[in-house]
Amino acid sequence: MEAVLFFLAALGAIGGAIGVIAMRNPFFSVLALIVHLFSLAVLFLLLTAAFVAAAQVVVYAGAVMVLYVFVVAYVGGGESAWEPIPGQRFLAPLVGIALFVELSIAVLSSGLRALGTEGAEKIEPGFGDPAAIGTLLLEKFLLPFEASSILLLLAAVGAIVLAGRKREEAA
Amino acid sequence: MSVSTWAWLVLLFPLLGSLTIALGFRALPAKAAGAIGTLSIALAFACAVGALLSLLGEDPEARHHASSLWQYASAGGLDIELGIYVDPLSVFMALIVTGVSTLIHLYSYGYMQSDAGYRRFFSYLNFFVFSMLLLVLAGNFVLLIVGWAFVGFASYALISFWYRRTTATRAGMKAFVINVVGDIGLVLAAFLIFRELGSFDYGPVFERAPEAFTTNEGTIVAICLLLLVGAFAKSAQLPLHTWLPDAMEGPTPVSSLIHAATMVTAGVYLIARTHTLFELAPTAADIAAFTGLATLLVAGTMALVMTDLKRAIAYSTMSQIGYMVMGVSIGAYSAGLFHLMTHAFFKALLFMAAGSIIAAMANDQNIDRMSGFGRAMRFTSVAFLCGALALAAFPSTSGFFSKDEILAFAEARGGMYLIFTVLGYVGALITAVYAFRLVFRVLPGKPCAEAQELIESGHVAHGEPHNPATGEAEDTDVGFPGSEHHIADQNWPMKAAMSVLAFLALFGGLVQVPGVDHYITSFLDPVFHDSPLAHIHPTAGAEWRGLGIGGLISLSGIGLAYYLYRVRPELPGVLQRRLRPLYTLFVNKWYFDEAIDLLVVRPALAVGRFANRVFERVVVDGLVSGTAETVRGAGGVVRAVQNGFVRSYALLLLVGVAALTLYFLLSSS
Amino acid sequence: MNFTEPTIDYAGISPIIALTAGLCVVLLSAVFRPLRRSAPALTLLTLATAAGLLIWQWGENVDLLSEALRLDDLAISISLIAIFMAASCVLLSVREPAVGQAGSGEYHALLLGSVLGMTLLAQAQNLVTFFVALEILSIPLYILCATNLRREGSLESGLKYLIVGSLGSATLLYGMAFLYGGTGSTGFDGIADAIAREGVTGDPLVLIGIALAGVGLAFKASIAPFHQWTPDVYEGAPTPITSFMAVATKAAAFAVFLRFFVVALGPQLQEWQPALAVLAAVSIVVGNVGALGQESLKRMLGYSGIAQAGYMLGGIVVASEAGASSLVFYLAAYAFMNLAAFAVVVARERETPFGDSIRAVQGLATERPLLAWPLTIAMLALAGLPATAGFIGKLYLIEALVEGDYTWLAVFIAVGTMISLAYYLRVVAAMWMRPGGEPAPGATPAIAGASPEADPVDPEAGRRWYLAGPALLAAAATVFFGVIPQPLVEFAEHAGSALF
Amino acid sequence: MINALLWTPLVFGLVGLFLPKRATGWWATLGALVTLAVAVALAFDFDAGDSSLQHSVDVAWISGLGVDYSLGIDGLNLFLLLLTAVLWVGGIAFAAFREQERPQLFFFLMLVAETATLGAFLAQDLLLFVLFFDFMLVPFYLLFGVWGSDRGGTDGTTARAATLKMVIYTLIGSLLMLVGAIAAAVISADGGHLTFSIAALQQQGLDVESQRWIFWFFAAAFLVKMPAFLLHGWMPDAYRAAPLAVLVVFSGVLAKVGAYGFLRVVLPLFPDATVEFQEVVLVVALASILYGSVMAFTQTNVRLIAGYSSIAQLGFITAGIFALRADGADGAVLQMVNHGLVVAPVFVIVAILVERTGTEDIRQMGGMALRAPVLAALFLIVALATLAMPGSANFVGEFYILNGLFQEKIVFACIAITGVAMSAYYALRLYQSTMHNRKPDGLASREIGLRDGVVLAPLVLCILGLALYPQLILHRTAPTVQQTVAKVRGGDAPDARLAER
Amino acid sequence: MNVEWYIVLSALLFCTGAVGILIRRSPMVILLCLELMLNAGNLALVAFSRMVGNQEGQVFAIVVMVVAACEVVVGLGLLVALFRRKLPLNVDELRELRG
Repeated sequence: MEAVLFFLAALGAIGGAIGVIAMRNPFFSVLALIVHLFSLAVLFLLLTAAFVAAAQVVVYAGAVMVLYVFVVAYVGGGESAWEPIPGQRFLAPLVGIALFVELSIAVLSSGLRALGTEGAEKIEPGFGDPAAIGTLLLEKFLLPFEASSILLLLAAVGAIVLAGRKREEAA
Repeated sequence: MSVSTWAWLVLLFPLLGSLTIALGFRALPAKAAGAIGTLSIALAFACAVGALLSLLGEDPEARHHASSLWQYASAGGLDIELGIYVDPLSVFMALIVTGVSTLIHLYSYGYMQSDAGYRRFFSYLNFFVFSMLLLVLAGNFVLLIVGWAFVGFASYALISFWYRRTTATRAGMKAFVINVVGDIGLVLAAFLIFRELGSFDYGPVFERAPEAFTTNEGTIVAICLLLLVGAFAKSAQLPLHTWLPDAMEGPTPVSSLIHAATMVTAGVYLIARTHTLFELAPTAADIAAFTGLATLLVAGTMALVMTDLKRAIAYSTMSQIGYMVMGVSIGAYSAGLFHLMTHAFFKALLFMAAGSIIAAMANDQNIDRMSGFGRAMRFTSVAFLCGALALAAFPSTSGFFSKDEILAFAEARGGMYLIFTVLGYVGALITAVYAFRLVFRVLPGKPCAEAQELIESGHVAHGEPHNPATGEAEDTDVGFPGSEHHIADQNWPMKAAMSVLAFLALFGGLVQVPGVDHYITSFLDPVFHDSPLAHIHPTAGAEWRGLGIGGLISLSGIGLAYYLYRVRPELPGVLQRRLRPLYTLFVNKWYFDEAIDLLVVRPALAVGRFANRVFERVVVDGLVSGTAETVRGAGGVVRAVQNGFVRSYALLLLVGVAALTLYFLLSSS
Repeated sequence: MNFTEPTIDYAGISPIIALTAGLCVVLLSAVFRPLRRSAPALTLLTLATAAGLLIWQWGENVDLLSEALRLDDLAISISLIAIFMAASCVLLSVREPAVGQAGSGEYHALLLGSVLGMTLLAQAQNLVTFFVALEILSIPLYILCATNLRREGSLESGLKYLIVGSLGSATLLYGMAFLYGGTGSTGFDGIADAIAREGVTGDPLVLIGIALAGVGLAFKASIAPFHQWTPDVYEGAPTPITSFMAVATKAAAFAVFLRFFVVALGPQLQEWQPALAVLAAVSIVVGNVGALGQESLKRMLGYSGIAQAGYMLGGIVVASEAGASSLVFYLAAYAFMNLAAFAVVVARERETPFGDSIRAVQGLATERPLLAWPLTIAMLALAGLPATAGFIGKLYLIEALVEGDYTWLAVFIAVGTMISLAYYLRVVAAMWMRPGGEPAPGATPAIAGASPEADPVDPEAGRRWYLAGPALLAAAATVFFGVIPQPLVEFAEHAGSALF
Repeated sequence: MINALLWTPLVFGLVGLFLPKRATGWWATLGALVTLAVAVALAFDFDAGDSSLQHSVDVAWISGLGVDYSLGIDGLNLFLLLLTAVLWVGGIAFAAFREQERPQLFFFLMLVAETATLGAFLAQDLLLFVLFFDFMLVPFYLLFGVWGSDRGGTDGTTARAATLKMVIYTLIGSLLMLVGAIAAAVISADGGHLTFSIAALQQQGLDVESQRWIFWFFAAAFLVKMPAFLLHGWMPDAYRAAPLAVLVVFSGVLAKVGAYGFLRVVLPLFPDATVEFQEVVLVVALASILYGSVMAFTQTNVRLIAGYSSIAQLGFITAGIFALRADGADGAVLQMVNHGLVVAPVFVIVAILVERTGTEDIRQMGGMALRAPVLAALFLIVALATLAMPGSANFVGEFYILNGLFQEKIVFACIAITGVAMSAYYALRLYQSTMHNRKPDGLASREIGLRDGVVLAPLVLCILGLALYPQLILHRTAPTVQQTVAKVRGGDAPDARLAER
Repeated sequence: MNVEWYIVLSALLFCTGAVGILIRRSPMVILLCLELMLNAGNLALVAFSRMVGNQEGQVFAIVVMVVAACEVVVGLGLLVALFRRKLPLNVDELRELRG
């Protein structure tokens, strides 16, 4: 059962990813990404990361993607297939594959027993549920938590600076 | 006053004279410069005489003194003092040098009067005398080298005295460089001596040498040969003689003082000075002797065919020095030095006379154009005749005794040394011939134009001044050959100087007449008495036999010359045609210049040109620009990769990631 | 669900609080018209406060906020350098067109944000903090680079920086994930302990983690071959921002580099040392040859920055106290030299039509000696000639390298320096040995000057106190610490001793 | 006192920056004179017998890095200091007599250069030495570049390019030397207290392996600076470009710093390597002698003749040092001073000639002796000294050098001595072709004025004085040199030392 | 299901995203690819957190989401700015800065 779910989700994720990079039209790419994100959410659930999964769906598939859609609608898109950089088309996949192989080797040849398992046997109930995460955020990861809020603020400011209506102030 | 004090004074005066004239060259009136110059040398001569007397006052064994002013350079195991060494030999030399110099200064006082460089001339001349005296009085090899180089420089300065004459400057350069080669020989010899004997001072060196070396041991031979390089370069012995004839570019008094009477005999002095070493290295000594012999013959042949008056005399100088070198090398020290003295007299005289004649010829030196000066210039021609007689060893003249003494010694030493006697006489014959060739070509006969003018108007001829060698017009504002010429017959200082020398040339030999007196020998005895060859003395009988032969040879020589150049004047031309190859060889000076040019000068210049054109450009600059190019090339690559495509940046980044990951994978345990 | 609130050492985090507060205030100032002009002043005030608080904390050595941060002299010194550069950036930004376009308040707020990120980064000892701090540092910079919206180059640089930068941080994140997986901890100490444990040491998972994380950091420090964004961004960004980035980013990156690799990855020393050494060598070569014959001064300084990063990386390679100290010293010296250089570039950019082309400084010696001297000193110092802080810095580094048995890298530094002379002295030559105006042979039309969207020219810029002042002071400091380096050396030694 | 010597020029230079244009020249001259006075004073209370450091100053400078500010005077550097002071007076005065553009800056840089050079000679701390050694380049770079003359014609190298070449080229060595110096200190400290004091390092000693490579790092720096054969690529262009007033001090002193470095640093610190590589360096030295001489007599540019001749001279000096014998080294030190004293006036004269004739090609000069007898006389003396005429101090120097070489390696000596003959040729050629021979038309042959006279005469007087009494230098130098060389030799023969390993 | 699988999967996604960045020209899509990579990281984090049995990884993942969001926002902002300046929305044509 779990295995089946995994494979389905994995396929979805991979498919979505491929879609993102393969689609000519950015709009479809965005849609592909949404698929991808949903499947990831499923995987998170499988990994007993309920809160993360939820956040994934809400924040990402929700908010962020909407943003994307708007921008796509605004600026439009589409691109030529012409490849001006010599060797790029040939090297890019090569590098990708090489990297993948290396990473896989690393994972498979790792001496860590745990990798071969489904994960730690005994995990306290409520592993990964909002409460647990919340506590961590407020205790151990208080600073990152606060910091990311500042980060959001800065990003917002940035967006205004870049995309906002220019009020020409003679400095 | 002590001997060494006298000696220091001898050195002092010429130096002072030179400096005063040099520094006061603007203030001093011309005549004053000449007077100072002459006077200072005269004083030096007086002091030399003083030294002689006080030396004679001592007992023969103690007749050598070393004295030094201050430590010149003493460090790191070397100890070089500013010191002189006075003994009969050096005093003897000093006397000749100062004596002859005084007369030549007197001569120049008149001869150079109208030369723009009058002061410069005397300053140089005095400096030369100082250097020469330093050379003969030096107390160690380093100082010897210093004097050696100084005379070299003085000679250079005086040869290129008329420094806008390219021929003169070139000749000066030639003389200087060849002399430097000689200096190098001496320096190396000094190093070797220091290595073996641990000192540069004459005293210790000559003391330790006999213990330090076995006869003909390699080192000592090497030392002597190196010394000979110096000696030959200075004394114009084969093959380092080529500068001497060119040196005739200098004013005639210079030729007469430096290139006849004094400097060129330094080699002879050197060999005599270091006889201790040469006796330990007979091989080297013999080499020297044979070189001397060769020189005297070769130079003689050249002198036979030269048409340039001064050069002819120059070659004769070479040949005479050949006699001396031969003499001192085979052990006839006093004889050699005796000849040195007499030669100084008559050769100086000859040059003076020649100078006077050349002046009368408006600086034309070609004997083919000369004739009839016997009537035009009585005094000069008499002086010339005296010189020629002495040179040709006419019986009872000075040359007669001195030359024969050398040959007699060679005979007395016997064995292979008889060669020297025999060929020496051959040389004597040649000498007589070329000496009187000059006499008969120049003095008698129908006066040439210049001579004629002199006879009629009493005026010295004036030609358009031009360089006889190149024919280019002279740059007269440097001086001679300028407007005025001076000839002995009209100029008392020249006359005075020449008459004294004429007297000495004729009768100077009487101080050493076999069986009658031997002042020279006995005076020099303290220097040479410990020599293993000291015991060799030709018997008076043998000497007189030798003298007889010598007399006959010289007479026949003169006779032959008379026959060739007076009775059958056309004959020489015939001979020339008959013996074409021989003649060409002689007239081209046995091709020595060409040989040196081919073997030394051209290669050096070729190397230089190669270094300049090829090596410097290719290798040296290549080293720089090559590196620079490489770096710049690398820069090009980097900038090409920086192509502005963000995606290719990403690519490179990921390539880097892959590479780094790979490295860590490999290094994982 | 029992919740135990973490103990908060307010003294320790006071600088961070100050910066954050200041950030907000400045941001607000943008909203209220009357305050709009005061943004720079407020920023300076904030920075001053933060600096003061940091200096107050000097000598402290404490964990903050449940080991999210560690406040020690290394962190403080680096933060101070960052703040110094930010402050000078504020000065250079006066009358900067970019400020006008972004809005003074936003511009300075973002600047402060970046500084905050650096301060956090310098103190981070926890992967999460580390990552967040890095982003807080970077994101404002992406924006700031693009703030001169009039100029295509600016936007281009912003986008390039964003794309490649995000790629870098993604890589970093992935590496962190592996490290976390390999060690089961996010805290540096925890990681170190885990790695030291038998069976984990040298495990591929960990090593890959190190590799990827290393890439992320190397990217921020613009180490070759992860350097390519540097020249483009440096050239495209508004010059004051470039001057800030050039030093501050490096400083922060190297600080965390040091902490991360020495504290967390110390046990894997043997593996990563040679790798970093090679990277350093590569950067030295690439940076130096790349800078040859560049017409744009900013670009040239960008490349030279790559080379300098290579030198500094040497201080990390040896992973010794001397190394750390030399690194800090070099950063401090680098701050002065760069500031002197950039201040002049800014001035010339504004008063000549040549933009940042080398042509802009031709004949400067006769025209504006007061600008020529700082630039000359800066160039000589960057080239590491004696009597400048640059020389002492190199000396310090080389000494550390030789002690750490990395003499070959020291030789690389020497060789690199030789090459660097070619382009540093080229600038000096342009100032002293060329008459003004005479076009440099083969000079391409200056990028900023030629393009129609040229910024307004202010012929008096070279006399403005806020440009000439920093230039002269920085130059003076460069020389001062070149002649009397002891104070700076002690400063560096304190910082270096924090980790060992 | 010693501090005064070092910093006086700098102080004067700084003040000079704020003086009116007209005054700066004289102010700078005054500064140089004061420095000279200090130097002379120091020389006077120098104890000849004592081989150790005198007037030494030693305070911690960068204690963190073990660098000390330590200066000192001994037999090795005493006369080089004097030489520096003398030549700078000459150079600055010469320049002061002429119009300079941007005079303040020019004289400031000149004086900075003097301080740097003096520092290099005085430094007793290895790093301080390196620092000054490198720093010297900065002022000279600007001096050459700003006041230098671009060369027209086909291969028209600009002053900029030439000087850049020079700086990079000479720094190649210097930077390696920096690494070498640090390595030497660190390795010999071996974890202990780190010091750069040359004396201390000498005490600690260094293992042979390290000596080998560090030796070459230093050698590179010094050989390039001299410059030695194959490493002289920067010389021709730089010499052509350099302003002559600067060239006077540059060629007179800077080359010596390299040679001095061998004596001060290499011999004491890397004795084994020195012995091991003796022949190699000697070969380089010989090559420099021969190549320099050959080039010198094929050149027609007056500057280059002088330039290449100094390559040859430096070759002699190096050879003398690497004879590794007391006499050789004594000669080398003496010769450094001599060469400085002759090459400087040569360039002054060259400058005068160039002003007169408007060309630097000897083929277009000549016959000047007639109207300018004094100039000719001075030039003659200088030329003779250059070719090491016996009776000149240069001869004594070369005599010592060659003797040392001769006793140590007879073959090398015999080859080296041919350089003497060649030097005779090119020196005289230079003199003749300018002073003698036909005077080309339109060549302004004037006597030197008083102004150049006062620059030239003192230098020539120094030459003459030394010619009469070289012992003046020798007996002050000898003790220290003796000590230095003895350290290398360490009593036993080189082969024995090599056998140990 | 073994953790290895998740990791390998995430690696695959990571590389896919990387390749995407390399081959796509539209900055928009490139941003999406960045998202892919970050998410790959997230997947790894969560998987590992499951493996080692502590939730720090999950927290990290959440923080990453925030970061990702911020990058997107800024990125899109840049796109808009480019669009406003009538600049091509094609990274290949933005290469004024090079060399």
